[in-house]
Amino acid sequence: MLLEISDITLLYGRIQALHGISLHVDEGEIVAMIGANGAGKSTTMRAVSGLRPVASGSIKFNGEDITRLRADLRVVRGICQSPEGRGLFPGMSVQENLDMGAYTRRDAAGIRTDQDRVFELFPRLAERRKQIGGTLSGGEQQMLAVGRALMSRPKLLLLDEPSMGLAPMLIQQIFNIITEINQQGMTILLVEQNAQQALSRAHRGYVLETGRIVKTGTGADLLHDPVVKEAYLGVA
Amino acid sequence: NSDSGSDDAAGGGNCGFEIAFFGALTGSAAGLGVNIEQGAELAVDQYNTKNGKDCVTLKKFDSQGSPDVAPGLARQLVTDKKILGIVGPAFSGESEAANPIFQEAGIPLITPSATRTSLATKGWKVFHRAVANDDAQGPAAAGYIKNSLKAEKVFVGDDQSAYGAGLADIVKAKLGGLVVASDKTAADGKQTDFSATVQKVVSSGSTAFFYGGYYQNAGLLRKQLTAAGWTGTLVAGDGVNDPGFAKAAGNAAAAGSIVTCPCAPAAKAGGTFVADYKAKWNVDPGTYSDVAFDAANILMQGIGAGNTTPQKLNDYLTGVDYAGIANTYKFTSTGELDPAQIKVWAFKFDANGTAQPDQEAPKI
Amino acid sequence: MSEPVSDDRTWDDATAGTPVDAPIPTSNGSSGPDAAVRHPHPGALLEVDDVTLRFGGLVALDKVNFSIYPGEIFGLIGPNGAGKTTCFNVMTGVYRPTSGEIRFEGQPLTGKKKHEITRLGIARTFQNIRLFPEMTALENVMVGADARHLTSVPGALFRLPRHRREEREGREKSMELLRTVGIEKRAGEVSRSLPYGDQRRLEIARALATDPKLLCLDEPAAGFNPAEKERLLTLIRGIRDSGVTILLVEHDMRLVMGVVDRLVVLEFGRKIADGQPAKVRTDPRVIAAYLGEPTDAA
Amino acid sequence: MSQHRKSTGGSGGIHLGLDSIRQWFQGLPKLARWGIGAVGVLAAFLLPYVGSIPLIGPQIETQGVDWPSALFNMSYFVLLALGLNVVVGYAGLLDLGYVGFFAIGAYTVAVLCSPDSELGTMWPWLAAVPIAIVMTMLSGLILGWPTLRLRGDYLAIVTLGFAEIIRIVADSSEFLRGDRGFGGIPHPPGRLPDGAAIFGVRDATPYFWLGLCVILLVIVIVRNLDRSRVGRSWVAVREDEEAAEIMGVRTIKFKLWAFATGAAVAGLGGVLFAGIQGFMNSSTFILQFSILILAGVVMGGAGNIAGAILGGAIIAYIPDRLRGVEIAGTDAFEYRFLIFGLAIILIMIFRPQGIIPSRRRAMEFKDRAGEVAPQ
Amino acid sequence: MNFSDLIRDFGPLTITGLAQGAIIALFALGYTLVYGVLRLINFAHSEVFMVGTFACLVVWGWFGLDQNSATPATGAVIGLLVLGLIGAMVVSGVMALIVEVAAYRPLRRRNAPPLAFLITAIGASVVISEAVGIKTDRNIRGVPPLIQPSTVFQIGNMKVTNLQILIIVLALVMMFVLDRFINGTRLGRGVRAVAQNPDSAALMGVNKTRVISLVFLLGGVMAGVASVMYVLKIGDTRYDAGFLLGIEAFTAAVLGGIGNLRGALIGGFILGVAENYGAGLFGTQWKNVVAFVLLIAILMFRPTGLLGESLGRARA
Ligand SMILES: Nc1ncnc2c1ncn2[C@@H]1O[C@H](COP(=O)(O)OP(=O)(O)OP(=O)(O)O)[C@@H](O)[C@H]1O
Ligand SMILES: Nc1ncnc2c1ncn2[C@@H]1O[C@H](COP(=O)(O)OP(=O)(O)OP(=O)(O)O)[C@@H](O)[C@H]1O
Ligand SMILES: CC(C)C[C@H](N)C(=O)O
Ligand SMILES: [Mg+2]
Ligand SMILES: [Mg+2]
Repeated sequence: MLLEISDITLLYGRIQALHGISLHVDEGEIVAMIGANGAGKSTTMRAVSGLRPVASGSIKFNGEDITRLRADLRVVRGICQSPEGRGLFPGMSVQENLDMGAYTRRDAAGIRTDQDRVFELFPRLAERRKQIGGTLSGGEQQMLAVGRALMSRPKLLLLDEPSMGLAPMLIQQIFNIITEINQQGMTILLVEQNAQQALSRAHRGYVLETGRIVKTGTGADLLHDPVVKEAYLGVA
Repeated sequence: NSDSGSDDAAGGGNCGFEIAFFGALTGSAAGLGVNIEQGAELAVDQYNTKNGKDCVTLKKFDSQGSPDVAPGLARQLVTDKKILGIVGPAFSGESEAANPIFQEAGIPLITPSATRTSLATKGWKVFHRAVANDDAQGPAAAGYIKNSLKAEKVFVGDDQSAYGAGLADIVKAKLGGLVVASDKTAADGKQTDFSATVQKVVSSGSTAFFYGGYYQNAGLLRKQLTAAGWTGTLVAGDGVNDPGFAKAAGNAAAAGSIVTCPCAPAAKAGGTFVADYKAKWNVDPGTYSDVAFDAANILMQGIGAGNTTPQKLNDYLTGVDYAGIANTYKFTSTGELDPAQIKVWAFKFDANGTAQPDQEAPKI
Repeated sequence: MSEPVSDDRTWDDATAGTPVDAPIPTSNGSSGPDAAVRHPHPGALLEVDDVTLRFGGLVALDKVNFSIYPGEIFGLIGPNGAGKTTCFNVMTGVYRPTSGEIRFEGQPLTGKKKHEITRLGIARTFQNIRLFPEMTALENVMVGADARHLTSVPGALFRLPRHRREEREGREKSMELLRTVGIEKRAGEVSRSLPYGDQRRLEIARALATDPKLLCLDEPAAGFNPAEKERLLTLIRGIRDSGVTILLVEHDMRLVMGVVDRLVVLEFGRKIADGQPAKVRTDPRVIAAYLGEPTDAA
Repeated sequence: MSQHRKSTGGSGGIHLGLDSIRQWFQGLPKLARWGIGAVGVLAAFLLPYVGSIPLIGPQIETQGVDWPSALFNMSYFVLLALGLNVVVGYAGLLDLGYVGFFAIGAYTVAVLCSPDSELGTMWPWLAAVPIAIVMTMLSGLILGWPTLRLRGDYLAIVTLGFAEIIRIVADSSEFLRGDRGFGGIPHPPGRLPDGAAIFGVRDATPYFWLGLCVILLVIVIVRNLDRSRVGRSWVAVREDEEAAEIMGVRTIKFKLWAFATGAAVAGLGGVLFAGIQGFMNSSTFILQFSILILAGVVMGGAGNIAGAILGGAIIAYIPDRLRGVEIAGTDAFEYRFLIFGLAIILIMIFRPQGIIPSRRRAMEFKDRAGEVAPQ
Repeated sequence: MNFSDLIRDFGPLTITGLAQGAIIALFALGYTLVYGVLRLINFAHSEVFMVGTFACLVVWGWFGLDQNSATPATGAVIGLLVLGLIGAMVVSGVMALIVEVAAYRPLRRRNAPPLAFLITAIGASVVISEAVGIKTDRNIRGVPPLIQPSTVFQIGNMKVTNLQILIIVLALVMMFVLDRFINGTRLGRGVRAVAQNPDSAALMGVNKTRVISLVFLLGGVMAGVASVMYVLKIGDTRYDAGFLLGIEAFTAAVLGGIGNLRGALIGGFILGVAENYGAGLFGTQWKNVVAFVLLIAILMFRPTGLLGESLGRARA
């Protein structure tokens, strides 16, 4: 097991956002989390990446207990998140934002290749290398956020709604990329509103509701689950 | 109501009363206030050795030299019914703010240092000044520059304080055409870089620089002037007559600077004052330490003579004729020092950073 | 710090794409009879007339033309970076067009302040949510409602009856709007702590509170799951039925095609197609530039 | 490792105490709240006599400074804190030069009323009051106008500069008499039945009461503004100026109102100050004064009236209370700033939102990372 | 107004202004660095500078030097200067770190609002300056005459002294090194990342705590250098020496565009020179008025300073 979350709870002030979430991600998997607005998906991601401290429970990564580890050290261990709201460095150029993705890496050659690949995936970014991140269009920013996360070559990639704000053609493309990098060996924990796409590409999935996991199964199972269909796939 | 020497002041059995010191003990010009307080405190100590422990207590009111702190402090002072008289307020600004309150409460005060001329014109019955005012000091400084230094080009600067600017204006008026240029600095503690003023002094070609202000700015100015290669003489008033000047300027730069003071040299003070002061405080007496010593003694002598209400003490002061260590004190009807008693001296800083008496200014 | 640095928010070329509050003298707020002459689309609520906007060398909008008529739901789509949000920014006074003009009810918007434009009747939401994070949901909406209030500082100071009435009405109206978008339960929470989806709903409520004639929605469905999108669709229709014209930017084709009456497609700042959904979705240029394979992308 | 600590603003013992009192208070029926308020006001008016309460009274009273004078000091600091709170707490405009307005109020009175003034008008104090308020409001607008485009800390330095300019002008101009100052400024009018002036020289109590009345008036004004669209607009501008404008808020107008309101209150403070002091000169209006008041506002809890009152009172009270107290043989007064500085740090560490936090967590000058083109 | 004086003294006022400006610029860096990352006006930075001025005095005191000593031999002077610099840099740097750890870090842990930081900054500033004030009896302390100013070259009536050259060159060198560090290194990029989005920076593996400490340290070290140059130029120091110059330094930082290192340099020089011209033209008492009027005028046309912000905010 690459990532193992056991029974975590999390508070925002007095509000409890997670009520005992347990889930795990195996090496080489794509695991999807779906759920309505406010279910706690992003919160779970923040707990894993270390942006918010958990109140109880534990998080293990690669066998190591990282529950109390600082966020930046988790990056060194190989966890990288593309956060909700993109979290770009608005005053840095596209190029510099990508460089930040590779902050913990020292292999200049590897960084170059990865960067070329990102530019290949998102030619728009290549055109706008010098443009300041904050002035990009919404979709362009999304591309940059995903590209930046890829630059750190993590063991575990956390993607929080990577398709948000992207044009239809790119949505297709971004899911293809997810599958592709997964096949090259990257483990992925994915939060998506586009449940259809997410579940069909995920090995397994979890359904969250008000801070709890209410259902789990393989991607295909969930895709055909009538409750899931009704609530999240919008099949009328 | 007159008395003679200081040392054998008539000791009475009137103990249990208090006199107050009112002035800056902290703040940027604290050095001047501390000199005064220490002089007064020495007097009280000596009085008490003679008349019994704790006979008269000295209450200290630290105004920080600031007119906005002064009223609250003054009101506190007047609530203390045991206080019969005040040494202070030390500076002119705080005097303006606090004296109306003392006036209303009827508590007599002797200021050993507040030299602003207008203080005597406000109709305060309780006001007494144990030194000459700026009208005496300014001409003396100008006279020194003209006659002793024989300077032909003079630069005049001041720190815009009521005291400094007022003094500088008098000097300017007296020097007339000799003044080739002038400048104003910020107040003490508000400026450290004087390069622009220094440049003006250097460019003006003057050989004397009169500065109206206090010792810290004057010290910094002198140091920076020397560093810029200016070799003229700095002349200043009583606000610079303090070892702090040489501390700021460095002895080498300070040497040769002239300060005037409406006071006699403390070293010329009678009796054992200088030695006693040094013994108690471990420093030489500073500007007005001797006057404050006398002022405290005048008040205590009055108390000793049975003037145990502020009202009586005030009446006593009206007619007092007291020969102190620094001067002989008689007050005019406005509370000014009797003109016959006015002395203004010029002092010169030596290579050890001490102000040595240079000459007494001729009476005007 | 290696590149040249210029003003807040704009590229070096100070003459172009300047935010309106930059110190460039307003040219001529041309209106009057002239405006009436240049009104080739009688009855249109909003006319975008040959609008061009440059950011330095980049042409973000290139002679864009379209008109929106009262009562319709009008779509604006196009690939990422096509200029849709920029178009909103020009309409709401954030940028001044390099050339061209936008007219609202026949009145040119050039030189109008942002809040004046709002008072004329254009409201918008933001793609990258811009709520007042420390205000409660209700207060956020009330700020919008205040745009229609007549009393001001003196009224508040002396608590005049009219002021109190307006306050009360504003509060009621705002609660009502929260109910309409479905987040009345969170009225008292600070907006920062709402989940993403609810923040989007709140954005809509706040915009509606300004009593707009034209409501511009910038990707309102981003971050919604299909079921939620369905509800949003109903909401949008409901708003239209209440008499508000809607300009919708959205990448979810099922939503767009299901709700809009007409739409315009932008690519690289240029209009490449317009018309009814059925016609646009089969336009080969649109498919090539935007939709990809002619299937339902959702 | 900040993330792993409790990062919710903390809720230690004291906090819970204060917060629950507050909750309890807000839960009371309106009538009861009014009642408690009235009792509180009455108690405030009786403060000059607090010394006669056995045991605790003398502890509260200041020792080195006349107690009614200390109370009066507190009252004008509270007034200033209330005014600055409008500018900083509500509108989020960081003003480091607030003393400038205080100075303008005080100088207007001095110039119009003092016999030292070149004008020679020698008006009575009361006649100068409205002029002083108008002057300060105008100066608020004059400062506000060029600085409207500035944000956060740029505004801070400009306001600081503004106050310094005022101080230096006062210092250096003949007309404002610099350090020589204005003496003989008349006191507020009024005579007791026995013919003695109500506002005399020796007793500061009537001034304190006057200060309290002004404070009550200002509270009503500020509260009315805050709980209306004006207050909402201020907060909206504070949180996201551009979004606020796009939502129809006339940002310029409301920022100017914030400045003008704050300035007028400070002007009132200056008017009172001049009225009690009788003498004033340029040395009062130093930068540290502005900073002190800002510290009071934030310590008390920016963006809320009770906080501003408490903060303003504290900053005036602590140094006065330390006067005349001996610590290990030295007068604690010498250490007053040291103690004060430590107190500031500790209070802020334990109550980062201020002693009485604002209902809305103040986010002024927050990271404006999103400040590019709205998307 | 006195145009003839200004014209006569134009050269000398320029060079003394540049020297003063160099000191202000180095001092301003600390404000800019911290502001750039934390959006915090680090009021206590003036005290970081002030302890530096005392630190070098203490170091020189170890060698038996005080202000009344004779000027040592040239070789010794260089050694003493270096030691004094090191002493001041270490002490100022450490003081800056202490301020960050004791006053700001606890607030960060509690997610305090920005104003709270401003106020603890003020508190820290008061505590440090008062502690030093009490320790030194609030007396002014003179500096050993390490460098006797002597004219190196002269253009017209503008005499350029060895001390002025030293100050200006040293400032430029320090600026250059710092600029290369912040803009050219990985850690420097980390600093900018934390400045723009602390959460995201953590997600990229940037150790925020270390970056913040580093920023305070760097600012402190620069202030240390500035403090040595200051005492050499002014000849004295005092417990409140930082406060006055601090305001000028902060003004310079804003003038150039706060958060922008080069802005601090330009702001410092402009301010130093403009103040001197103003003093020449209107009288020394007006020099700060000139500075502030200039600042306001510039901000009206460039609301984010001459060079705009850079470390932190978007530039586009
Ligand atoms: N900063 C915060 N402060 C307080 N409460 C928060 C905060 N962020 C999230 N919450 C609350 O935590 C709960 C979970 O929110 P979260 O953002 O994890 O939902 P989500 O599943 O990601 O929703 P969405 O699909 O809208 O992104 C919600 O009830 C939300 O209101
Ligand atoms: N201030 C600016 N400076 C420079 N370029 C800008 C600026 N604002 C926008 N752009 C560029 O203009 C183009 C249009 O941007 P816009 O935000 O309008 O796109 P959009 O159609 O809304 O795209 P999306 O669907 O991704 O949100 C983009 O390529 C963007 O990078
Ligand atoms: C102590 C003195 C220098 C005071 C000064 N003579 C004054 O009037 O303020
Ligand atoms: Mg989410
Ligand atoms: Mg967009």
